[in-house]
Amino acid sequence: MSETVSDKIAAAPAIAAFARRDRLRAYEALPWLAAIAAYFLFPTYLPLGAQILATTLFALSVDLILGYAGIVTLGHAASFGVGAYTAGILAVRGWGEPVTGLLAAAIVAGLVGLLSGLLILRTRGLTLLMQTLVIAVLLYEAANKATSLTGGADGLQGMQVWPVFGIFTFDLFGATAYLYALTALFVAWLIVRRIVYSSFGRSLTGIRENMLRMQAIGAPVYVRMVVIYAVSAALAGVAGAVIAQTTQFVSLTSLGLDRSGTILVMLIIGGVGRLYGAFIGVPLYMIAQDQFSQIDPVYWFFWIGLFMVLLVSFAPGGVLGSLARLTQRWRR
Amino acid sequence: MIRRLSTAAVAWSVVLAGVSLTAATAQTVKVGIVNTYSGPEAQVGDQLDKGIKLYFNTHQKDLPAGVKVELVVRDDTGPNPEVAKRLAQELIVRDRVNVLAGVIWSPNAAAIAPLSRQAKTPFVLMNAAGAAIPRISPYIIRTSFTIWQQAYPVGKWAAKNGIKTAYTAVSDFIPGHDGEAAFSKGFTEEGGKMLGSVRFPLANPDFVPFMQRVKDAKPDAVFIFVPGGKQATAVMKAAAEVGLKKAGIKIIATQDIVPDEELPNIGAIAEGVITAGIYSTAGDRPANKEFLAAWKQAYGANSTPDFFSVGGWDGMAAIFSLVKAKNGKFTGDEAMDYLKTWKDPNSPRGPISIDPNTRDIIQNVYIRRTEMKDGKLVNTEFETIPAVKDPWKEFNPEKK
Amino acid sequence: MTDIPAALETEKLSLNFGALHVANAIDFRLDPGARHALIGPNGAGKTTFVNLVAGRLTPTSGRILLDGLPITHLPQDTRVKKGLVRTFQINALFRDLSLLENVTLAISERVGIASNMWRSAGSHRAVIAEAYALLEDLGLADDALRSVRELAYGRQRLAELAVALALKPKVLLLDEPAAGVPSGESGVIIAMIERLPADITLLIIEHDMDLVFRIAKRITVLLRGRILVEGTPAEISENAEVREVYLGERTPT
Amino acid sequence: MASYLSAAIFIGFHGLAFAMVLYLISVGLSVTMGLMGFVNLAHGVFAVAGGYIMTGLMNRFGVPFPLALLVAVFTVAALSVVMERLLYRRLYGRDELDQVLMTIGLIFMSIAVAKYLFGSTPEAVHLPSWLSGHVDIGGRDFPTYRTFLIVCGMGLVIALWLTVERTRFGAQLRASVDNLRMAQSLGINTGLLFTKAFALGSGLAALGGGLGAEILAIYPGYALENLAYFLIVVAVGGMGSIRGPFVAALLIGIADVGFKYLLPETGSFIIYAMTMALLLWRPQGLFGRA
Repeated sequence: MSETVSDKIAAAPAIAAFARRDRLRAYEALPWLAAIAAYFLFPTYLPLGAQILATTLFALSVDLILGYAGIVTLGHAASFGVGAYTAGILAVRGWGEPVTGLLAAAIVAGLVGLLSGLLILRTRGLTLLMQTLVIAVLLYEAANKATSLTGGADGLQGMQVWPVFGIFTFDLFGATAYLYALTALFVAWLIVRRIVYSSFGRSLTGIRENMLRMQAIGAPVYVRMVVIYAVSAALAGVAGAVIAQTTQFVSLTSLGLDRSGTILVMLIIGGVGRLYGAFIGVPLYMIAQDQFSQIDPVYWFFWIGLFMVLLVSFAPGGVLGSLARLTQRWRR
Repeated sequence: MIRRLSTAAVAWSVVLAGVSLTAATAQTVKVGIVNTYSGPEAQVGDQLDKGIKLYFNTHQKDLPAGVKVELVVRDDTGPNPEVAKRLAQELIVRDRVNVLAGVIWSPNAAAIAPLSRQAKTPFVLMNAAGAAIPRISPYIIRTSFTIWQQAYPVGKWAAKNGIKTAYTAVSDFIPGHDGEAAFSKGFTEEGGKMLGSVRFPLANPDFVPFMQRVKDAKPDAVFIFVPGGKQATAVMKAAAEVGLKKAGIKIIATQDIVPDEELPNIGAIAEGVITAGIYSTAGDRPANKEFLAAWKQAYGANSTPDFFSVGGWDGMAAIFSLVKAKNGKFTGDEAMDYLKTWKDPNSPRGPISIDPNTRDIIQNVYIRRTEMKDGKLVNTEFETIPAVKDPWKEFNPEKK
Repeated sequence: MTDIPAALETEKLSLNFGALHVANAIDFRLDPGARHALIGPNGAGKTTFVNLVAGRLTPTSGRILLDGLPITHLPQDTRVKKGLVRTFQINALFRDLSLLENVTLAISERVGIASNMWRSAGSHRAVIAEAYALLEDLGLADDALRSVRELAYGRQRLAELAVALALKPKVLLLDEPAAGVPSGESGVIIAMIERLPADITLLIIEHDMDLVFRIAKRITVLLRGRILVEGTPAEISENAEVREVYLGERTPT
Repeated sequence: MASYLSAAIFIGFHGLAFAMVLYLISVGLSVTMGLMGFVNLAHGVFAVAGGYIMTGLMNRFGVPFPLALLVAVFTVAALSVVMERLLYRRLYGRDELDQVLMTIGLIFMSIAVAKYLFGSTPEAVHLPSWLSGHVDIGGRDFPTYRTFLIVCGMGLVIALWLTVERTRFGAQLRASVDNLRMAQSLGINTGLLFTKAFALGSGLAALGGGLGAEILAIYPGYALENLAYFLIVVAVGGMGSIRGPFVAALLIGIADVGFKYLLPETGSFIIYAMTMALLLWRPQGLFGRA
């Protein structure tokens, strides 16, 4: 068999169908239309909106390793927090230019991700879960102790973030923050989508499905996982930096176990490994939290907890998983 | 493209929301409360909330006819500045509140402060005690206290009352650092000698190792600062475990370590502790008796207010006083002109006033001893230092 | 004969777990283009041997040579790149992915595009077409877009073979290629193996004696981690020792 | 020299006390993770429930301490059986992610329920007089309660190990942790075994929560805030192991007290760094199987 293939085979419909999997579909415009519509419909909800968008970016970064490479992490706040502190410390120390701040956050968080990935990705399953957790706790303690750099338990105060491109000041209404976060999310989505549909992305799916076989077909599984872990860490770092810059504050909670846990919850609610789970789960969770805690600030935890238990028991796969099941049933 | 979109949208939302930013046009005055209702530290938020609601419910009838005060309550879930800042932002932009208030945590307050400046919204700090916070925005007044206000005088008191050597043990965050610095300064100024200090993490389950260090150093007294709530109880238990009292080491602290409502939980170790505080339920003042009676009626005989509650109560008193004086209509600047000189000679904690220069509170600081009275532990005030200004601001004048 | 380097050779290959010798000083040689079978009772260490050679397990001592070059300490993926490919006794496919995808993944690794993060997988037309051609060759083209989990077991065994062939192996280790397939269907698989190009060196681990005797030119018998005997099918079937410990034991259970 | 000795005794004593609490709570988690392969992040809920039931009985109904503790343990064990049958069982063998999601959900619910029933203040533990104060052992003062805690803890550990080594239940448990499929083929009713092991683990957690209420205060956020501690004990000890978590709890308890006492400025950093190093050296934990 040679690389040149007969025309008959090249024209097989199966090949065409297979090759066109990555084409843009109409529904993929929905999240962006919704985000732009929300900007005009709810001008007084933009601060929340900006945080939702940045958190969606964070969830997207988790989906990349969890949904595609099958790495279960309870410590992705480590990357988020490193990014947040990078952007924050730059802005405190006199460099408040936001876009370069994002890049710096991506680089630093990516490097930390790369190093920790090199250390921990030899193992799988529960042990890996524990190691991700411990790395996050370790960074949390380090930030807690490095008071002169991070402000410790008081948080990093005195960030001076300059206007975006020297023009758009971060305003009280959160309009700039919203559009800034939306742009960051959009760029990240382009990158993630690209990666997911690339040969590399397909090989990640292979790793998730069957790591053993992936090794047997000659894939350097460890290297692939380290690479995607670093990329995901860089994106999470950008998410952290966006939140840091738009709220002009970084606190220890950005590295906390809470954040690692809730981002998982949001993503799983939306649906894992489907690229759009983050876009559904995060807004759902955060809007519900916002509304519930206005009605009943104290017992929000009860209802979200109950929802999670019911979801697992009756609708595994999250919203998108359930939708997929419904449409399948419909077609039959 | 994006630029035009953004500018247009900002302009448009200003039109929508802007008017109410500068003036309270309606007769309803909206007060946005940022407080902690969930998370591990919710109990202190609960105490503050009860103080706020108690004043609100008992004084609504005193408002001028046609004027209403509405509370808009938000949960910041703990020391969580991003959330607190967003909530404050939403309160200003979405709910168009006329006054911001509440806030347990200094980091949260520091995150909100720039917004109050930007939006010219008065911000009544009801608890957060970080000394420098009022300087971030000219629209802040504080009705609680600062750590310096208590730790510095109690340091002086200790040195004057036979304590020669001391040690400090504080939580590793700004208020803790404030306490350490203030106590040491007061204590050494009066000739006392510091033997050392230890700082422990803000969230810490067991304090025994730290208390043992204190015990090893054998000082006459130890100054302790931890945020009120479960940390206070834990640190006192640890002091009992290692036997500080038996070793003859006196415990000196700010009020945070012996909140009135926690005293039964802390138990016998609390007896003999000397604290500087701004409020004790044992305070023998008519206004306090009235306050206590109202409290017990509203929340039951087993519920006890503490200094968190009083901060909320007095903060609401300031806001109500403003609303009455302006008949429910005021701009941010008008409000600040009024609040800056606000005073109440009859607060449950004694006479209080706002220092027009620093917008911080001036109040009596009481030296109290925790003791058994009628089978219950109480904080008995036995010495009063009248009209204390925040010493930190005296030592660190604002550079203009 | 021995001056031609062996396609695959092991020297004193051993693996111990404490006192347990799962591979005991195995000296094994596979000539280029060989059709060689490895047989032995359950627990003889056949799959362990495959795992050692393929690089899933690291030997306690001994050497492995591919084309005369040592590969003992190379990671698994490098061995695959050098043409040493294996299949699995229990299907190890990407069950939720389509058949075409399964094969495409393997080809992508072989031609080295799998580390490309930017170019769309679908734009590598030649790779997809090659995968499809392979499936067509194996009579699997109709199921190309079905997920593996939907296929009948026999078809899955063929797919297992397809994924291995996609890697263009020089040395192919087949771990019980017909395991679990109803005897009526195993013919297709045997036919497939017989049709493999002669330049592929083949080592088959098998229980099914029909298959072994039809395909293998040489047979090695493994017992308790060591080689009992090696020879032509005729020699093996007449070997008294083998009949006793192996063939005798293989009464239907 | 004398001061070094005092320091060593201090660290050993308080480290041991902390270790007992950690072990009692975590050993059940180790079994759930090793035997059932279930990531039960909500394990701390059983501990805090035990603490609440105990303090509630003592403070509201004046039930004496030992009785309150016993009632707490058996109530929690019984409750855990109900939860195992209703909720956990559905998820055996399912994706780790589903288990994580459900158990985080349970933690969230426990926080709200605890706050609703008991308020957000930590529960006070009013110890009987025979347990407060100090005892003199060899010319040194030790807090009575922690001494009691250590003695009790040791007794329980021995009882637990005897149960696992000597009883039929223990043998089945060990066989199943070792090789579940083999155990099933040997005719062990693993469903029933899971339930029993789960109840035992939860009961022990409740015991740890109740006994340890003086060290790890009982309040709504308990199950979440202390989760990292419990998980680390299991990870360091080795999942599925009964003894591993004991060694791990000892290491962590003593190191925690020691570093806080000797090097307070480093906080918990060194503990976590040690944990990380250990997990890199032995990913399966000290006593876990490779």
